[in-house]
Amino acid sequence: MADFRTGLTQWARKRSIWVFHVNAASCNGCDIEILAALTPRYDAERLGVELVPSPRHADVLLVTGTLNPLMRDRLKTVYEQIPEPRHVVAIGACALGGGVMKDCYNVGHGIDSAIPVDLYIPGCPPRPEAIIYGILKLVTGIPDPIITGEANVG
Amino acid sequence: MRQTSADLLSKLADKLGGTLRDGPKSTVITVTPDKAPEACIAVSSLSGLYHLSTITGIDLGDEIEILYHFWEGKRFVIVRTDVPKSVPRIRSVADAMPSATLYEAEVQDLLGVAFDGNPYTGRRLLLPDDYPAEAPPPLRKDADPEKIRKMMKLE
Amino acid sequence: MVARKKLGGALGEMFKTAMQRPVTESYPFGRKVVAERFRGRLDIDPVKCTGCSICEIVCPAGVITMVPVGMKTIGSRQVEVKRPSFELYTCISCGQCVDDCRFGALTLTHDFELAVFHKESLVMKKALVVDK
Amino acid sequence: MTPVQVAELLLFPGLTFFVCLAFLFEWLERKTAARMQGRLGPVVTGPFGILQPVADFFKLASKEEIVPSESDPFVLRWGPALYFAAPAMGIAFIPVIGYQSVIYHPLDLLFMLFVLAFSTLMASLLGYASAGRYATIAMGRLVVQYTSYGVPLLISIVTPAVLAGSLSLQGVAEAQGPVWYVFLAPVAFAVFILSSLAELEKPPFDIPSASTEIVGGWMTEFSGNALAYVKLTKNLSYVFLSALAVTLFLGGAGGPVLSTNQVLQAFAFTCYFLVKLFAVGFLIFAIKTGLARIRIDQAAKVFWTIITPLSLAQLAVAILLR
Amino acid sequence: MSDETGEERKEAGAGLMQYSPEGMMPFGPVHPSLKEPEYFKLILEGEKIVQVIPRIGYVHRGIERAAQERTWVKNIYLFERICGICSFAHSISYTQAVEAISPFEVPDRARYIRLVVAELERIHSHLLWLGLVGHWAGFDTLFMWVWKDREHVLDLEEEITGNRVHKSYSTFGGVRKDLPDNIGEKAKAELGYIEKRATYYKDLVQSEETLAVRTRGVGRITQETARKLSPVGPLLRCTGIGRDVRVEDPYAAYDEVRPEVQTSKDGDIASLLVLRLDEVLDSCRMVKEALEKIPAGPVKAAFPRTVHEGESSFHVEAPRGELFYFVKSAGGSVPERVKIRTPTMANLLTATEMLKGQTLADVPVVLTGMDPCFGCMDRVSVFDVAKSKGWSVSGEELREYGIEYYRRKRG
Ligand code: SF4
Ligand code: SF4
Ligand code: SF4
Ligand code: SF4
Ligand code: SF4
Ligand code: SF4
Ligand code: SF4
Ligand code: SF4
Repeated sequence: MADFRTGLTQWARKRSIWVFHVNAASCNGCDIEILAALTPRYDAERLGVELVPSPRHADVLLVTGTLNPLMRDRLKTVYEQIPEPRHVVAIGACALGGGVMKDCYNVGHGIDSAIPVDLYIPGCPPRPEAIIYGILKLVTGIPDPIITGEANVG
Repeated sequence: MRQTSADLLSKLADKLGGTLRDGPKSTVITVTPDKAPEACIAVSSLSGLYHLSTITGIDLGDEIEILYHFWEGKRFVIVRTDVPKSVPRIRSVADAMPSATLYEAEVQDLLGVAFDGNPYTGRRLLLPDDYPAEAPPPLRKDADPEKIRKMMKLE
Repeated sequence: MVARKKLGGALGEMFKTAMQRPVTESYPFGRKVVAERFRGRLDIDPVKCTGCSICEIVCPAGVITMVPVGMKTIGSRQVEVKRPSFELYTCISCGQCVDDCRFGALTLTHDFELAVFHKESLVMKKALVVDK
Repeated sequence: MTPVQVAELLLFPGLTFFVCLAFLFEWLERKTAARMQGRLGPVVTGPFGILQPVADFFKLASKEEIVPSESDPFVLRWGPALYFAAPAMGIAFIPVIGYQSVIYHPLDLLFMLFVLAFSTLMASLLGYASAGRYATIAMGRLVVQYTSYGVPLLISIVTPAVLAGSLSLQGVAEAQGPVWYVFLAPVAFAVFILSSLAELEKPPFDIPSASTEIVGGWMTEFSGNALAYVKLTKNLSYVFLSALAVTLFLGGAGGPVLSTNQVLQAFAFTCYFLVKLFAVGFLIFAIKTGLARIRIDQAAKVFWTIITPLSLAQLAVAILLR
Repeated sequence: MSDETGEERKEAGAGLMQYSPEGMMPFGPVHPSLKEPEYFKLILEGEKIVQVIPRIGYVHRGIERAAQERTWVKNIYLFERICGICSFAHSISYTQAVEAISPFEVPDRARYIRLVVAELERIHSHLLWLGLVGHWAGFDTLFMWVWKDREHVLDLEEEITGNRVHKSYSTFGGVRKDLPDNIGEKAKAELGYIEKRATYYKDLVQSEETLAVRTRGVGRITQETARKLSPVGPLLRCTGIGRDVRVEDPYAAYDEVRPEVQTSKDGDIASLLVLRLDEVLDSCRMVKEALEKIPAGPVKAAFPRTVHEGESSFHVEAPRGELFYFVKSAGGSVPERVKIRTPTMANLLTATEMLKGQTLADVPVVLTGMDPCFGCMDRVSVFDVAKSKGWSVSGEELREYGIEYYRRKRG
């Protein structure tokens, strides 16, 4: 019985991914692509992805942008409002490491300095397919690609 | 659309004790800081020049240069004035020209020039409320982005 | 043009759309062919790279750092040999480095499936190995 | 109560059956909306994504439940269960297999009215208890909306009762043997559907849960289990209202008698019922997909100045027809 | 009857009044739409809005400062990333401003290509915006349809520039690559489709009642207000003032492929909907015309790595209106100062003016109507200052209010 319950839960969690999106000082580029991933051409709803209006309903937090000081505390608040189990996906070069804005005075170097990040989707902006791939990867756990050259292996 | 004649503008510049420089794309009227609001209002009340594109502040070292860009047809009419950095203060034009409100607030925020009479005086428009007081306004020459980032604990 | 007022003016179009094939593409179940010029992940050909550092100078996002990989003698002088290392996670795929690399070592691939669990997986050190 | 009755109540055609229908309805709603928008909708979860709502339910049920500090934990804990109870009680009175419902009472139509009012009351109570800012705004809107659609909804339910001369659902369904009331009282049917849209908070009357204005409406602060049940209840209400429409206007489970075999005929009746149920459900999805949301004052105005007088006129006509 | 609803509306508003001015919204809804996080304080009387105080800076990054430390070329990529919607407008505005300092003649073919991509961007941006209005008005089907059609424009953009959003295409001296072969036919087919759809949407937004009641007469601005507050772009044109940078001060190839200025008199959201769709149709025409007229030749001329000493003010008509760049060069390898004024900044005050007198439910529609950059209700905090009824707009009072507010906040 217990096995069945955990099995059911795991099955459900893989197939129902409700996301909540935070724009932490981004340029809109990534945000458009997230939204585009839900529209007919890409239709992330096929995979059970749904955008929800309140962080309390969400499983996955999508964060875009450079995380300026005004947004940092707010991002933390949102993160705390999401019920466990929760995952954070950083989207776009800005959210990963500051991107092209790296040396501006009002930006952070990646949102992982404020909240723990589970998955990184690079790109400026990543195309909708890349976002869909990322979400798929988050639930299925496909290992990271090896693009770093042999030096990194092992 | 007929353009406001250079004549009219140079008369205006004379009246305010300023100088006029006419370029292909822009006409620059340079005045002293106390005359600047007057000049702006005078320019903006010329028929085609009501549109204020923006207000720019530039740190020149000892002075802060403030430019009011008015747009008409194929050129800009720019009112230019230099505010000394020691007393960075100028009268606001926000009540006569409401469109200047946010532009002034921006210059105030980023360059630390006080616009007397602007509704945003004493409030932040762009910077975080806890922007370090000891750091200079970010667009001043002596502001170091690296240091500001450290002070705001962004690293 | 004065349009007629009607309630539910979208209903007809709705049923028409429902009858047509959905426009949804098959990705991630099928392959995605991107546009010819699409700028995806950056790649380097370690053989062609001479370590001239131009890419480091031109990159707007500070992706590239030149790492010393050894010493070389040119004439009578000992010079440090450097190779670029790429922090691809902040790369904006602008292609400026590709344009400016005079040895054609850099290319932008069509690869976009780049999501990773660890940021370090996106640090490309390919060029550092070959020279050893 | 006999064991057979208990089984009927809990399994078929009672709770379990209707809960399955509720999941199915959500899937259908999402799928048709998707198709009308040129998309595919859910596909990976089960065949054609049919298990998507089930996955959503179990995922929510397995999540942590956050109780906001200012909220009333007691209401938050037990409220969803009570909220769920409203349509769950209602469906027991709906005749599915033929004209016989699981529970019968000669005045059960009045009980339906109580159920509808109760579920709105529970919704506003839940919104109030969660003490979120948006939830409170939503609650205000919910009350305004209820006061405006309540009356026409009531009248449109009473109209078939007048026509049938009976205050029980079975009586009304049976009286429609010769001709369905949707033909005798089309306006009442239309009013019922519109009021149902308002009761279900679907466009153009999704004002209390307008996600773009006030986030998740009164559900904003819910999470985990409570949210799962609240969502399920909304779908169950959906089925319940459609079933009510079928019973009141489309002749219930009635239809041609095909066989003398009791079981086979029961099966046929159930099929009739389901077909009609999906037809009504589909009508509601189509309307909601094709319209924009209107403003609360506009909604109130529409209900008071157009829909209520219309339904009154229909009632008068029904009394004359009688 | 109407009295009754009036009563009820007051009741609904009563719920809001419980909130003290200190009661700032929690982080609240960070909405999925691509709005930037801006923050409006709405001051309500019942459900009616009497005053609006904007606070921006939630996406402030300090780009202008960083630009002073980067080379001219690197800045192209930086400025383009100020925004993902009018990214190309930013890059052509900056590159042309710098070319104007030198002064430098750009090859004709490059001027045409800039026009083509800029107009494609306008189509995509307007469609994006239309979808968002649909979304915020609770009409998700319209949103899905419009975004579905928008993909066709993005395909074209990607084919030409290599990226759907940040095109990185314009550079000093021209554009980075020539148009791909046979883009002409493809563009004709795709634009034909867009034209068909835009005509349909134009009909739909005017005829669909539920949408019309939400937009007609909502967020009205008059010509006088517009003259006073200097909005730009469609927001200005919908009041009947037909100013358009592309016509008055042509750049790129706009002196040869001329746009038709669209205006409307009503100055409300409904007229903005129609006006923007008219602009989409006009842009489709211009792209086709430009692709026919486009001269052969090089697309890029060698541009020196350092720029002369001098300064230039330059503006382009971005999808949302006049985008202004002021570039000052001291002759080095980095700019001395670059000042950017985006259309949203210019329209912000007008938006607050449009909100006044509307009800809470209209806020998202009005804000989106003006510009998706502010289509965000995220940080709207709602509180009531019933005592200060009948507030006028005077700046003085606004300031006083601000001071009082901050004093109270500190406690
Ligand atoms: S209506 Fe739903 S999908 Fe659309 S923005 Fe709101 S929450 Fe997201
Ligand atoms: S990664 Fe690129 S597209 Fe995304 S927010 Fe940053 S600059 Fe914009
Ligand atoms: S990749 Fe090219 S530009 Fe960069 S160091 Fe190697 S040769 Fe030089
Ligand atoms: S190309 Fe010219 S400026 Fe650039 S690194 Fe080489 S010598 Fe220096
Ligand atoms: S593509 Fe652009 S951002 Fe990426 S490494 Fe090259 S120059 Fe840097
Ligand atoms: S353009 Fe101006 S307002 Fe915008 S981020 Fe840069 S400095 Fe800040
Ligand atoms: S006005 Fe809007 S679309 Fe244009 S640059 Fe600003 S944010 Fe982007
Ligand atoms: S107005 Fe423009 S520059 Fe300012 S925050 Fe919005 S997009 Fe950025």
